[in-house]
Amino acid sequence: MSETPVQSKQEPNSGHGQPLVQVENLKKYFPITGGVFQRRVGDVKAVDGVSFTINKGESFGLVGESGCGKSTIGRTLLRLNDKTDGSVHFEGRDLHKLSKSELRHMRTKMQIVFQDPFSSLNPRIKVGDAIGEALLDHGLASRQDIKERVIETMKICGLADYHYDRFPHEFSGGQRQRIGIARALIMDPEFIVADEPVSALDVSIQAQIINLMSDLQREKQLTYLFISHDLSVVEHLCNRVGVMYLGTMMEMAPTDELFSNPLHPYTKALMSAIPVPDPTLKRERIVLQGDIPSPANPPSGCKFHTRCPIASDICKEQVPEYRNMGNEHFVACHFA
Amino acid sequence: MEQLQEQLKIVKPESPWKIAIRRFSKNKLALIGLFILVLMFLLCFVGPLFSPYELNQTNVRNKNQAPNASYWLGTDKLGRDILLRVMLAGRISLTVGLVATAISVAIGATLGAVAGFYRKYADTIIMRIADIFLALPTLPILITLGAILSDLKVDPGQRIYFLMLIIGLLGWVGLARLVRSQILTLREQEFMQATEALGLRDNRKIFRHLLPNTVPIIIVSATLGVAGAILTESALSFLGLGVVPPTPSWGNMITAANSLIEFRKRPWTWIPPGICILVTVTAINLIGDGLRDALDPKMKNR
Amino acid sequence: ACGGGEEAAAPADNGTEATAPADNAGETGETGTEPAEGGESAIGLTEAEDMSMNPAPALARTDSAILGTVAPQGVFNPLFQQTAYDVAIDDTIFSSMIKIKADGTYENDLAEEIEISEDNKTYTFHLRDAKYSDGTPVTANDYLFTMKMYMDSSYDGQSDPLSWNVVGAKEYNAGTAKEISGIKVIDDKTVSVTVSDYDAMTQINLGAVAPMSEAYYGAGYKQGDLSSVKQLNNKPMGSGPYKLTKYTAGQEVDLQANENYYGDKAKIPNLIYKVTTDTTNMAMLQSGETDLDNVTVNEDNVEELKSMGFLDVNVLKNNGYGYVAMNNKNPLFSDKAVRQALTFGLNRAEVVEAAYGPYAEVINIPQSDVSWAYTADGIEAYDYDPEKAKSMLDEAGWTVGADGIREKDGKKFEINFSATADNPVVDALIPIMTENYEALGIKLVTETLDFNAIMEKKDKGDYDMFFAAWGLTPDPDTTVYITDGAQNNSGYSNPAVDELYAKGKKELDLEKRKAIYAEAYQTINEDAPEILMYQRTNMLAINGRLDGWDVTPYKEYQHSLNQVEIAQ
Amino acid sequence: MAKELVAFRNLETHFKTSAGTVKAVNDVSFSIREGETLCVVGESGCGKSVTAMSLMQLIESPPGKIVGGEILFEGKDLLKLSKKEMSRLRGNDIAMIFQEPMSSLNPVFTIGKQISEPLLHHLTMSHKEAKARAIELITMVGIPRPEKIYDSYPHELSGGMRQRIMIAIALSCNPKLLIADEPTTALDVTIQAQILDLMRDIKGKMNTAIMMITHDLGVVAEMADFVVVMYAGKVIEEASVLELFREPKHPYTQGLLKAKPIINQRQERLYSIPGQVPNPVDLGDNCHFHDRCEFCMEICKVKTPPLRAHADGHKTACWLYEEEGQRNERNAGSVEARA
Amino acid sequence: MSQYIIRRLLQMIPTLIGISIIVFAISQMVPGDYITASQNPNMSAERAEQLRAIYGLDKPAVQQYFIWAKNMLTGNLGDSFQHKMPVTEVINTYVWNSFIIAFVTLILSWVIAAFVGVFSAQFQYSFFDKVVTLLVFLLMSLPSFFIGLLAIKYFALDLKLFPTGGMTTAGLNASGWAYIKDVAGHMVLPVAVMTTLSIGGLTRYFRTGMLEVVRQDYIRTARAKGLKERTVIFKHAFRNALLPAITLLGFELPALFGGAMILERVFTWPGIGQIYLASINLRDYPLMLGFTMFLAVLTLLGNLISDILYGVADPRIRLK
Ligand SMILES: Nc1ncnc2c1ncn2[C@@H]1O[C@H](COP(=O)(O)OP(=O)(O)OP(=O)(O)O)[C@@H](O)[C@H]1O
Ligand SMILES: Nc1ncnc2c1ncn2[C@@H]1O[C@H](COP(=O)(O)OP(=O)(O)OP(=O)(O)O)[C@@H](O)[C@H]1O
Ligand SMILES: [Mg+2]
Ligand SMILES: [Mg+2]
Repeated sequence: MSETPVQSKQEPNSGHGQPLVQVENLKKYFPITGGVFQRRVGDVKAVDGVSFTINKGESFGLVGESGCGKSTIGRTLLRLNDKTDGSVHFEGRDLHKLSKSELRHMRTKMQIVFQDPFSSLNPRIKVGDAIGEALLDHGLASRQDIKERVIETMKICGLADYHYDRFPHEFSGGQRQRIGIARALIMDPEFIVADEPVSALDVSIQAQIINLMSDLQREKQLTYLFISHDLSVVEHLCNRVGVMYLGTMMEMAPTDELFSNPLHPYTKALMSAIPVPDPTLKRERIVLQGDIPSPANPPSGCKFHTRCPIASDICKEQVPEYRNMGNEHFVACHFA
Repeated sequence: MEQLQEQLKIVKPESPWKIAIRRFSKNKLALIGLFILVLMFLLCFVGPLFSPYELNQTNVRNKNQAPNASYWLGTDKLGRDILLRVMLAGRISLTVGLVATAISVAIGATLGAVAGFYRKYADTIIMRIADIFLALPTLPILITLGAILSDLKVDPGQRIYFLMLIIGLLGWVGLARLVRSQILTLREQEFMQATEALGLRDNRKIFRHLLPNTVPIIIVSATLGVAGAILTESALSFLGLGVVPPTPSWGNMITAANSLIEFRKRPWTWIPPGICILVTVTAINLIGDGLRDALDPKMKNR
Repeated sequence: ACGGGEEAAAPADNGTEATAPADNAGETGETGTEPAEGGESAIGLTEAEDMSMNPAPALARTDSAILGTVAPQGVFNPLFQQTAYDVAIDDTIFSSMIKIKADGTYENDLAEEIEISEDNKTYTFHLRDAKYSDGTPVTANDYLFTMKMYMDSSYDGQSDPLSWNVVGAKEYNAGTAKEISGIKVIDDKTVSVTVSDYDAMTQINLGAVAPMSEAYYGAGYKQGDLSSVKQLNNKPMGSGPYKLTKYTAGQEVDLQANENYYGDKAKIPNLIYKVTTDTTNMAMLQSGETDLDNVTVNEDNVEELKSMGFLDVNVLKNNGYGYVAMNNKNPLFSDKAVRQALTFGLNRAEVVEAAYGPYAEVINIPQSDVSWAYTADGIEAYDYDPEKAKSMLDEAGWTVGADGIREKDGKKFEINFSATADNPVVDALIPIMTENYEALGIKLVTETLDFNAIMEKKDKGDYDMFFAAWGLTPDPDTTVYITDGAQNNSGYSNPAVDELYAKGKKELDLEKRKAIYAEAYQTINEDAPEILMYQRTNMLAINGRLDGWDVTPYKEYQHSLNQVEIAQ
Repeated sequence: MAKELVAFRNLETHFKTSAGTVKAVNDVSFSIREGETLCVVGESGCGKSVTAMSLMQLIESPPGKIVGGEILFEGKDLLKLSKKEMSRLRGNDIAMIFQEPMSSLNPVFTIGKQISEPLLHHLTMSHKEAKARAIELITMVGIPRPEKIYDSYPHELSGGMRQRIMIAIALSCNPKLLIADEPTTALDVTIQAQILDLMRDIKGKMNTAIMMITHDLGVVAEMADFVVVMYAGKVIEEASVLELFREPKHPYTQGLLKAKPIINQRQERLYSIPGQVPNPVDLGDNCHFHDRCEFCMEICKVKTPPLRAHADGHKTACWLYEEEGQRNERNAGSVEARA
Repeated sequence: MSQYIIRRLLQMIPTLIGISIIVFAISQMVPGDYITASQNPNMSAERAEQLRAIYGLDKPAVQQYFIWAKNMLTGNLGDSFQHKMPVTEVINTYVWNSFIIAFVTLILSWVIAAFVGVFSAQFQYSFFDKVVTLLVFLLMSLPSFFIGLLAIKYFALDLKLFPTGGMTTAGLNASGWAYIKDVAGHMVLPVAVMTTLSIGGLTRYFRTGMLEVVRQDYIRTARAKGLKERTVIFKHAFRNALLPAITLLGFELPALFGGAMILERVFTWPGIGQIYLASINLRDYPLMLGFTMFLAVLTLLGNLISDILYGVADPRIRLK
């Protein structure tokens, strides 16, 4: 607990519009069990005290190392997992305190596109049904309308109507991802957690989907939590970006600000690692040294210090403050 | 675009039922199974109308005749026509087998699914009830039930409904545990998180998403259940729960041949009901397999 | 011994001369004073015809015999024995004061002499010089000890010792007395028992007691606690022709000839009771795994056994009868004419034929036709006569209604009939009865139930008809037909019958008793309180290599085991 | 010039579905040389994975079936090998990283067990050696706390971690050919860079050939020596990576390159190719891209363009370059020739 | 996990109390009691009352229940009415005979069913599969005693390969190895029949499980690793296919000790099944109730074990 960064105190209050989602000091620990009797021997601190706000109509990008807790944030934020601590407010209401039926109702307003398209589809349900069933279940449309809307949404997402009666395993990886996107979009939600929605898609479809997402955002004031590895896509789509490392937020800033002026050494490393589609160009990369630490036993002080090229003694001991550097640019680094 | 339009016309989306039916009807074995079952029903429900004999007609002088021109399948030790009895027995046995199995499958699958899905209290309660069901001594309960039905003067003809219920109630525990265990695995999968994210009703989660994934095991359990129910019926009839002796059932007819001598000397008394059960069970299994394949997205064009 | 036909030819004293059972059988046909209806040869002994077919395993047993039995419960103690299978074994291990004779009467065994006082209330037993299998003598004191165990408050065996009316028994039972005042040990070999009231059964009750060694059984016995005695149940010690050497529950009981037996020493040194079941007992006889077994009687089984060639097949009348009880207290059956009509209207012969073929007979009085109390005089045979039945019903006011079912005072003639399902008769009875009564215009609603469930319905009086069977004791005394008798299942009540039974019980003279019971049977036959169905048979199949048996319906095979020898 | 390691010759893999036959791979030919990295790009659903799976002979059958062509590996036709011979190659000489990391790991075995399996089986290591090597492999793909991970179950790992486990398994036996089906899509850029480095490293050390399927043109640019572009079951263009990025010929390839968002070059709207991929059932005899192509000609609607070679082994299947292609082919004399 | 086990064990207490009450209530409702069931034609009404008093059957039901329950807590299940000895002793005498064949049957049937099921699934719709399927159904279509009889007829009577019944050869005073051999010989037929009967259902379960599993992606992965087909099937696929069957394993624990009523009779096997049946028919309450409770405890334990096994076999399930 003592390791919790002080960032939680400071509520970044950025941008325009009303806050739609407010995440405060969110924590999610997974128990590690061991021994014959599977006793709890520790916790994976997948998310360890993260706070941020997403305003209505904004798209918030979340980038970071694989395994740093992005998907877990996405899930916990939608209460698909139970949280360990902290709170999530959606439209001002604490999601984790809603009753089952209130939550169910709330779900029509917030959707998620899962990272793994295949396992998030029931192998025995035809994709057309899978896309349309939530409408049916919430009584949002008649059976006939649903079919039309499903086909319409499928087309928007780059699927064809003849895909309606197919089962998930009959699709290629990218096609499945599109099914997941269609399933979320058809609900006409206010907020979407998109967990790497385009990483499995070819660039053309990717462009199509991203265009679609930004069109929807413009037209319907949609709000996104956009989780991705692909910084170029994040740059294109998001208004603000948060950079995570080992369960905590390291840096958060409006997109342009972040990309033009990355402050955290980890962000800088990330930026430099982006492959550029030009085989003639060979760039200098910041190579991160050392092993990635375990989220079960994160390093003291700044969690990044074990791999940081500019780390010094203070980093090992003190948790850096999560500071606003102006321009809504927050960073947790002693040297920023 | 034009071409797309054209495609639209050609490829009209089929209703899922139609697909299942079409796939089912493509499955030759399943069709054969269905055909046999229909045939069995016809034989049992229509066949007796053409028989020159009557159910209660005993004729001790004609007892134990081997199959011959007037008794195609021979006679039993009271001189009754075995063909007629087999057909009449089928009415009881087919109904009992199917209805009782349907009951236990319905209860078992539902309770198993509910327990596995909700876990916690629902699981504890349902599984403890299941434990109690397993732990209770069946025989004394059945004896008591038989006595109660008798005391209530329930028409023996109607006890068959209780019988189906009882056999159904006796058989749900195994399936419930099987289904529960599968659901426990399934519910941890990501597509269930997806249903949660969509805010689907629990009903739909259980019956549309989880149960269909347990269909194969349900089908096995049902196929095994039918034969079991048919044979159990005869055991229960001893306790005032099943059919009463002049009314035959396949189980009763087989159990009547309970000695090595009967077995060797008069095969015509036990082979026909045995074959009937076998054929029924096989037919149901064929249908079950067909159904499973039809419902299994990965099994196509078989 | 009068009455009993076929068994008359096998008097006890004959047995010692190792008369081949074949002789008995031969006589059955010729001398049968009362050829059982039709006198078919189906009943009786059929000797092995071809001993060359005897299987090797049987031939290999030169000093032992294996007797098939249904699994005994291991209660090898005459006090507590319950199943017939335990009894059979106990009978070879223990000797009583008296033993049964072929005709169902008794003769002395351990008792050399039994003196009965003038008032019939004091019975003095003079014991022989007999020894237990451990070599200790059987004493009068052991008899007393055994009686104490019977009278003990914790005694939960099948006997009803307090009904023997031994003086002082109740006090001992209640714990108010330390001794039974009515039993006096006069000397080592003499003991007298005084009863407060006597009847025909007294001597048998007192005499059937097998003295048990106080030294052995009495070690831990305290008044009011028989548990130490029960612990010896599977380690019996008696004075019979055999002694138990090994008991493996559910599998076998090994016996060895008792060299201390007072009488004719057993000729077969080792006896093994092997557990069999009715599914395989014939197969085991056939393969030579057993030498003797009781096999269910039916045409198939008899034929099968006979065809084996090396078996003596003994079909014996069973001491018992099957009947359909009618609830005499139910208005439906309160009219004697209706009961008679129902008897006339049921084709009992066909039921019996279907169930047993020639191996059972329709009966009309509740007594075995081999009993001395049997009579055929003045007995209505109630041969199947549907027309007569119909007209009797008409007369009784039951007229055929529009739907073909008889009714009276607006009440339909509908009978609920319960039967257990484990009886071959029921299989035949239910369809035939349904058909027969339908023809009479009576609707029969049948159900098969657990035996106890039927008995409970009976106890509550909530029944119309049920099917059951009685076992018969050698003595005709019974409470089945007396008003409110303990075993009166049908609620039948006829003061005349009550009186006759009371008289018969008190009378000690056999001839006089015969007359009394004949009259009782005639009355019952007339009243038709129940539909008597059949007396069936039992079958004992014995490997032909074993000779010397003396078996009758009363004298079971174990009673002559010590005479049996292995033919060379 | 390096030896040819794998050659696809007119491969055809079809799926029978209720709607008809899907020609997922339709007459595909290309080859991979020893030590070369070949990237396959293309529309999602165009048959990239199926091509790779055909090589591994892991097409689910039914409904899939390789109906024609041959796949030569070191000169042997894999399609003619016995099951046993094939399984000796798999995981040993040819390894594959699958696209779906989530479902590709057996849920009931620990990670360690799954990694050490091929080590025990192909390299006949002792259990102890295998464990050490497995932990080494886990570390190598950049996963922290390898000892703990060794004893974890797949569901306890994040998507990226599972993907890396799959990579570790594939690399375990130092294969001659590594097929990587979108190996880094689930990984963040730093790890991706690390993995790409790792693959390059292995390639350098062991002369491993890599067949990499990816959507990320950045990765293609970094990794590939040679690129094959597929569309609707067919190869529509192949060229060396420099050539392809310098002068993409096929309109589809051009579209792809245009659609990629590039960092620090923010656009209002991303370019995307209009229209949709045709229904793979009953593809007609035409250019499958014709209805999305801005240069569509009459001939495109009625005839499938053949794959023609241009200069430097650059090949295209497009009627636009038909004449040029024919000319080149005559000049080069051999279809196989390339830089 | 240890917490889970403790919690489940604690849960067993109310469940067992519940079962004991229900079972006792049933024994009260079952028509007849030991006195009526023993069918003694000479029993007078007075004697019957006397006996009921000795057995405590005359007391009010609630009182009887508490006496019984109290004794049970001290490990005293009472004396069997018919066997005239302590229930525990009766059970101990017979239950091991049942256990030995049940145990051998269990092992055999699971191993065989696993193999047959796997092969059936591997070669779905092949000749082998069809034959197996038909055979399974044939066995299901006949009552068990029938199959027992059949086996006796062909293997014991006609071919004389095995004894017709019993557990030992009569009069054989063997011990040690000879005894074991004798018993083993007698076990062959009953075990074979029981095995044949129980593999039927299991085979179907295994087959279905395998059919489901072999199409999973991770099987493809296993193949891609170049593992032998045997390893792929028996290690990767089988372990997953086994999961549902583990649930069935829990049922086997009470079955191991429960005895087979019908087949023990057919084969004259001195097992507990017959004894239990008789205790029900004779209303020998102490034995009937005692053995029922014994089985109840085993049932609960069995289910607990199967839940634990399931959690162990499928790491995705967390036992809480
Ligand atoms: N089991 C199957 N049954 C029917 N069709 C299939 C099956 N597997 C693949 N397909 C079809 O084959 C075509 C090619 O699929 P493939 O997986 O090779 O695509 P891909 O190029 O790998 O796409 P992605 O980049 O999205 O993974 C697709 O149209 C797909 O729908
Ligand atoms: N069910 C679980 N049980 C135990 N640990 C888990 C579980 N789910 C996730 N974790 C752990 O939590 C951490 C964060 O996982 P998460 O899936 O959120 O990562 P991510 O940032 O989405 O990574 P990726 O980009 O690879 O998808 C990882 O270390 C993972 O091992
Ligand atoms: Mg993730
Ligand atoms: Mg793919």
